[in-house]
Amino acid sequence: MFVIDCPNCGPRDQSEFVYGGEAHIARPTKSEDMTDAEWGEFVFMRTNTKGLFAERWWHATGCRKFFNMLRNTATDEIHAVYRIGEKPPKVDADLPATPAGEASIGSGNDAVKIMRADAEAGS
Amino acid sequence: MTAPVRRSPLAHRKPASAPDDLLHLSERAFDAKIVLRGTPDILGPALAEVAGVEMPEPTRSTTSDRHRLLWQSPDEFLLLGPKDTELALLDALQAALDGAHVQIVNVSDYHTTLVLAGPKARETLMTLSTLDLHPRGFTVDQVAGTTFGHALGWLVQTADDEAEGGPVFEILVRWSHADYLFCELTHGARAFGMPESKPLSGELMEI
Amino acid sequence: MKRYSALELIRQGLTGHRGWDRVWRKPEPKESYDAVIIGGGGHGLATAYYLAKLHGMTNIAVIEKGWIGGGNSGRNTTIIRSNYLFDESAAIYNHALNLWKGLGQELNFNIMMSHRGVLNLAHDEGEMRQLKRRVEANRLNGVDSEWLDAKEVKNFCPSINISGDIRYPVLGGTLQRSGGVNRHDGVVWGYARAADAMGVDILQQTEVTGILTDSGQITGVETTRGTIRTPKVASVTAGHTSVMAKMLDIRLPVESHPLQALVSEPIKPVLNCVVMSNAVHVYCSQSDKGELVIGAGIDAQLSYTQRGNLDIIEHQMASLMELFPIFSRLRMMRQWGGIVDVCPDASPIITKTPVKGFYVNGGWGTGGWKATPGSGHVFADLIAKDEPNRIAAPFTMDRFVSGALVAEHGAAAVAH
Amino acid sequence: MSGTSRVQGRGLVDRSRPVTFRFDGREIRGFEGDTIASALLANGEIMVGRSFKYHRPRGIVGAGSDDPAAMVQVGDDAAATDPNVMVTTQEIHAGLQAGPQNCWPSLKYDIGVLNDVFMRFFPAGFYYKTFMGSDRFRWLNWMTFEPLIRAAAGLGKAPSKPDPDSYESVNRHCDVLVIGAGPAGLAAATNAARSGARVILVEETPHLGGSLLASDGDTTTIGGKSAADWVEAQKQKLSENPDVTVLTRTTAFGYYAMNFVGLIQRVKDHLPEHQRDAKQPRQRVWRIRAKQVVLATGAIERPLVFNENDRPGIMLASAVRTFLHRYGVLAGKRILIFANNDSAWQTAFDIRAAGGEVAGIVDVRRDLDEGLALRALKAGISVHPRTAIVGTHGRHRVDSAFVAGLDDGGNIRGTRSRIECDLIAVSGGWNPNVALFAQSRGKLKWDEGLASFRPGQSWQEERSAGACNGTLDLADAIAEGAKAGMEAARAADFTVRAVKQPAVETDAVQTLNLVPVWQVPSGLPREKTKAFVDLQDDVKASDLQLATEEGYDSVEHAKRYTTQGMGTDQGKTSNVNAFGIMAEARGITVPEVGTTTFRQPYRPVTIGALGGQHVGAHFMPRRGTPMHDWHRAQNAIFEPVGDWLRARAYPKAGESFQAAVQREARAARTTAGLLDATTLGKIDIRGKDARTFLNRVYTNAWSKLAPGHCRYGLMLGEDGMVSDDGVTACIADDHFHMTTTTGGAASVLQKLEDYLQTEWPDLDVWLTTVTEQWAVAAICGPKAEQIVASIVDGIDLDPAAFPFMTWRDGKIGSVPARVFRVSFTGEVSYEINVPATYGHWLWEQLIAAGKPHGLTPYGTEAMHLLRAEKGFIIVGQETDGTVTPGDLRMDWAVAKKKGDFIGKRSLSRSDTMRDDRKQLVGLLTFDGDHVPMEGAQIIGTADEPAPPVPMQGHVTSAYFSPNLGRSIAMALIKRGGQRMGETVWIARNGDKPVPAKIVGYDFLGDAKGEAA
Repeated sequence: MFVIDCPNCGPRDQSEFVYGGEAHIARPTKSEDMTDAEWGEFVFMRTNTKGLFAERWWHATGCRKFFNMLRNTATDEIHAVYRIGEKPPKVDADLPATPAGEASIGSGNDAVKIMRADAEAGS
Repeated sequence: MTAPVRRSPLAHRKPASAPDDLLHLSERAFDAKIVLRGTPDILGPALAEVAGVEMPEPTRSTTSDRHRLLWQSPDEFLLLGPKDTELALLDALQAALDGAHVQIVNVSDYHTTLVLAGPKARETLMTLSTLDLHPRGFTVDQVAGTTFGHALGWLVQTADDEAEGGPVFEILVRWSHADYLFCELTHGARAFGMPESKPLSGELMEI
Repeated sequence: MKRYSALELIRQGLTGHRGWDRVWRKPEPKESYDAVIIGGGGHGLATAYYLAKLHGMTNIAVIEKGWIGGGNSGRNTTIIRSNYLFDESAAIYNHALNLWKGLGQELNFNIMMSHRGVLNLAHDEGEMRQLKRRVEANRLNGVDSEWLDAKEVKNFCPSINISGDIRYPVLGGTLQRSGGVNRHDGVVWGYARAADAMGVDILQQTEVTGILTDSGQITGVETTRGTIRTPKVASVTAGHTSVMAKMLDIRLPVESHPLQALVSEPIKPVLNCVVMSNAVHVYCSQSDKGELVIGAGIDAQLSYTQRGNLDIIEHQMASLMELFPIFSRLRMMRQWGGIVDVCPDASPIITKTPVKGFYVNGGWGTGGWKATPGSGHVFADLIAKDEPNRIAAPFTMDRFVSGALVAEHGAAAVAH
Repeated sequence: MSGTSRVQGRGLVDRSRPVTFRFDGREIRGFEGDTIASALLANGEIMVGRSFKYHRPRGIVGAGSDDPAAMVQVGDDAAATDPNVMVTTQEIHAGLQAGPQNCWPSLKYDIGVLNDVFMRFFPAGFYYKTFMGSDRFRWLNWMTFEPLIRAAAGLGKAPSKPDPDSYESVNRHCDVLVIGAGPAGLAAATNAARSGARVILVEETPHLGGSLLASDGDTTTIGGKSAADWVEAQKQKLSENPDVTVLTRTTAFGYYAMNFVGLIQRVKDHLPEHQRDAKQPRQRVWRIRAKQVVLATGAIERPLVFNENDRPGIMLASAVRTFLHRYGVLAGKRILIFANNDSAWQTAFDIRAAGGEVAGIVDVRRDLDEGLALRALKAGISVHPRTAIVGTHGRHRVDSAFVAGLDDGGNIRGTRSRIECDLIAVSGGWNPNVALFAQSRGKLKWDEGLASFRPGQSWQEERSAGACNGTLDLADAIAEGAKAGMEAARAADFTVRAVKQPAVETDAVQTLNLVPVWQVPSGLPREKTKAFVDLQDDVKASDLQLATEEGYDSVEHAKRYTTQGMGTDQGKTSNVNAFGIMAEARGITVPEVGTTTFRQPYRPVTIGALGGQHVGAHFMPRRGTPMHDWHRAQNAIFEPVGDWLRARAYPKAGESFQAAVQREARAARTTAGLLDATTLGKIDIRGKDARTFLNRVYTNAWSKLAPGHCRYGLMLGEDGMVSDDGVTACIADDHFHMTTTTGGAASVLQKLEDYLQTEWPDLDVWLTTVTEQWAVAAICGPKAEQIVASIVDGIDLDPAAFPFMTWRDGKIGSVPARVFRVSFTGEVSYEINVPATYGHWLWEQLIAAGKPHGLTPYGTEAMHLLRAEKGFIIVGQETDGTVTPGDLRMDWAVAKKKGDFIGKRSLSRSDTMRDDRKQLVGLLTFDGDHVPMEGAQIIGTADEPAPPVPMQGHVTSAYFSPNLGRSIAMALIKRGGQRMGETVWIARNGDKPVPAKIVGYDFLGDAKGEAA
């Protein structure tokens, strides 16, 4: 389970939180002017990013506040937590190295990766 | 009509203890409980005036003679007071905060309070809680809204290990989770000799 | 291709098993193909097989970044059923079920299709209503399905606990007798072998790094083994559907979540059918090897790590104890996770895209395995003809514009 | 036989405490501290079971949890029997019963051995090639053969009765978690603990010491102390530190994300029945959150793969040492050593020192260490360099080995000779135990010297020390452990000063000089060589080679095709050998082959323990209302509604459920009915923008609702589908009391908070849930007003003063009550809200006050019936996530002009605008006594044609209405709203469909005439 650093309550077990889906999808204010396709884009379409992903969480049992989190969905590494309305901070993350999004280490995909013989630990 | 009788969610449970004062578990029902939504700068003066409590820092609580104020979120606080004072508190707070962008809600009956005291309180809680309850991780007056197994509640530590009979933890738990949580706590404390209470069950479910 | 049979086994047994053919070749990528299928799972290989067999498209390649069957094909609990509520879903899943029936023989590869029956349990009034509705809809759609009361459930599956004092007592359930389980590796390998025999190139350890277009028309793919020319690219990359689509800047109504499963240590036969329960969140069967195969729930968060959280498993096991208290002393031997693409209506996407020649098959959520042959069959049709057939038509992307969803997640269990 | 193989003065078993247990029906004697394995070996027994596929005899190979196949069924109680228990880890106790599994009729004579006889026809994956049926013999398919195969497969048997034991899980946070209490782990734990950090040390066996317990304690000193004394001193240090927790008999089974580690503690399995504390669980799962982890999980010796290497009596060399030093048991009387490295030689020296007989050392290497050779010479041990075992003999236990020399190409040269022995101690080298490291998603690295994988690059906050890191030398392992412990403490923000680490002096062999041999040549053709890699699943080297030749050359394909490493041991001893054999078959290196995934759990974990205490009565909270006890006392029938238990009906003695529902529903319309409506969700909404907020979340308009008034609202998802409904009351201009469905309470609050916090933070609105603050008794019917009047003060109940859809504050006795004049039945109705602690009292007052008026409590079933008579929907029953307000023909509840609301735009999409959508209507069956099945499908013909049958919709609700004296139903039917008066047919599970007429759904209103 993740430990999520709630901006209000501090680090807590994931079981206290409810996942809130992709962040920064603003609800259109003039939906009546939108085509069905544009509206469908808002309601259904998601980037579903593999890699650094901005998402929302709700601290359901605690402060009951939504907040944003930057997580690498290829590795589950949490990089930043920030408040609703704020822009995602720039983070220095080990982003997916290949188009398929395989992280060089830490991904669950074919989890056991073997270091090249000439590689040294920490490299 | 008979005279009004208040009945707590755990009226059917007796306080439970483990031998040698290792642990005591009891219900303290009917505390006055008022939720206050608003920012501390607005709520602060009113609470100081009405209940004599200071605004707590995040994840902490403050106390006065008769009251405890729990931080629940940056704009949500829970005021605890003695039994049967909720209506008076409500009136006083409403008067003190008249016209402000606040919400004042009586939730005295929403929760009841489980009091868990004794040297084995932490270990017992850790059968259900994912919080770091080590004295270094959780201290007196600290507050957390969290899960206890499948129950939800607010945990506050009210006395430390040095206190007589301490440490003491209080859990505010909603009515419908109270019996479950009481039984889970006695179950978790079995190893210390606590008599185990089984959750009420046996409702007829079949036609 | 040397045919498999008991006789051949005996013949080979006498000569040290040195005469078996390779199950599939290990070809070098050609410069160009008539179509390229990205994703060597069950669906991708089935698509290739039917393209070759039914549409004569044998100059095609299946590109797999790892080893075939290594994604959700190798990670699911192999439950086969077709008792879906809506006509559209019943049509595609039942199409698949009918194909499953003779598939082992057709592929000359034992996929261990075991039609041992699938029970879906109801634990409250709302579920009863919903499941009875499903039984009737299934029956009228020609899908084998029947309602059992609690005693009949017990008769069919003696190891299940139907006592009235569990938290959510078993009130009854639906039974699809033709449902069951099969062997996931067998299916993948069987399709691969049969497709390969017709000339399909299976390119493993080959990753697609880019998809090439010219004026809105597919022209090829870039791979870790060079550029391949092709007018048609079909993505069948469950879990990674969005990642593939992103190469062409296409967004999909898909979110990828971890879905976990586990097996117990092998034991002698103790569970004779597949048991599924939504309210208690359990699905369970026993493999031919004797392991209990247990599916856990979906983790809420989006993740591509093929890893879920332990608390999901813990709750799953507590739930299992409700229905099967006799399993308590058995042991979890191995757990793993897959990535499921979930669509908002819990139905798949089988579609053309704004890029001509680019086809997407994904979003199967937890329902992908059981659809494998049906999915491959209709997807092959779409790729060959550039038009979805009757069965595939409801599952195009258009429904997210018009609103004509195929909302298979069923009724919310809400009541006053 | 007892004690014949015991070596005096060695081992941790307590010789003053003999223990008798039963194995395979016979009494076996051992001592406290023995495992089943050590006790059996002490009695000269080694065969314990049969293998999975070929039913070949299987004996004890390892001495711990790495043993591949020595499993038994423990206990013969139908409820508490345990299958697949490892004899090498199960401690013996009085009353213990163990028996072989997977054999019939007996261990020695097993009919399943036929599979062995026909082994040549059953290579890897043979079942993929047959049992498919043929055109002529379709029945010869999998369904025919599967039952036979299922019966033959599986190992032990599951209990047939529910588990009498209990389990629990507990949570702990710590600064440093040390896994493994061997020399490195002990050093790590003591050095981390010096910093003041909270340390948890986990040891799988009952004793701390690890490999030190498997060596001759007299020949090794650490810091001047004997190894045993050093271990004792570390133990003492740890036990004196209040911030240290030491857990023995505890296995770290899973390393999950963010340093969450699962431990399984076997609390009572080693104790006889009478010593098992009823207050303790059988097993306990520890859910550890560690800031830092030190892995000190040691190394696992790997066997050599040679012809006929699976006979009982072929054991790991390290296991022979462990049985000798830890249990005081010489596992054989004449022991042959077979190795490719130095470490196994220690076994020979130890056997000699213990007075045992060594049949010789067979070593495949050409260049042997001169010092070792000299030691062997001195000990009188014959050494056979450049020699291999090419075959073995012996029925249920090995009795001799055939050896032959090797040439420079590694092939057999010369003739075979026979060496008599009753035990072969083998060593193919050591595999660092990297399972947890790999689970943590660290990257492995190939170590040429070890010819194995070891930790390369860490991913989580963890470090490896000692043998699991590839450091086999004792002094180095201790130093590495100490360093890891201190580094971990520092990384967890503690300070600790480095101290001098103890000097180690030892005679024990510390070198390896390994020459990897993945498969020892036998000089025989492949098909005649029975060289087993995975002893549990009967995977032979030839199976792996066949898999490679057939094209299953990916390591994962080969694993799945052959089932290599897929047994309960997950290939702990066998996987690296398998990778080596695959590499040779493919002509590539082992790291190029890679490894299979190391999956949790490291060792199988009891399912019940994972469920913990949250089973049975503790499974999920049974949420009840303040009136719950009253309902129970009335013998109400309950139903689960989400987490709640609600009274469904109150049958009287001798009354059927259906009759009770009819009686209750009749009373509600003729006299008065009383419903416990407490479970409805309630949200207090306050703020100057509350109306704007309501306008946006409900489909209808809220701008003009005056204080004191209530309004019904529908809530949609952004997809336009109905998701919840309820009545909201205006308390004051800026203050509302919203109700939601019972099941929707939590999700509605979350959704409202979501919009408020993330989309509309500019709105001044606060939300607080008050669901459980209020107990709600809903009283309805002609006598309701009279009854309420008799107990409520301060409210003028005259309909003119207190009209429908308003609310008033009043008092019942001294208790403040809020009364809503709303109705879910169509009758005059009052929903009385009091603070929850007065709920039970209120209910009793109403029952007493209503008694003279025939007040009847009714449950949720009658409630459903009553609302259906009036044509009120239930979200989740009339809706299923595909239904718009228009489909419900509730357009009156949608304000088109008020501006945007959640889901509004979706209502004008092409599909939601279709005029042939299913719409909610009433249905009256021609036969008024026939109540359709809820969920039944609507068709257009009087007879049911063959499938597929076009379906027009389905029955959402159906009841026999006592008030109309006939059945009523609601249904969603294509274009239903435009088809009033039409006849449709309700399909009936193949029986003749029932005709019914489409009518309006208010059976007390517009459809009343039709129903009459």
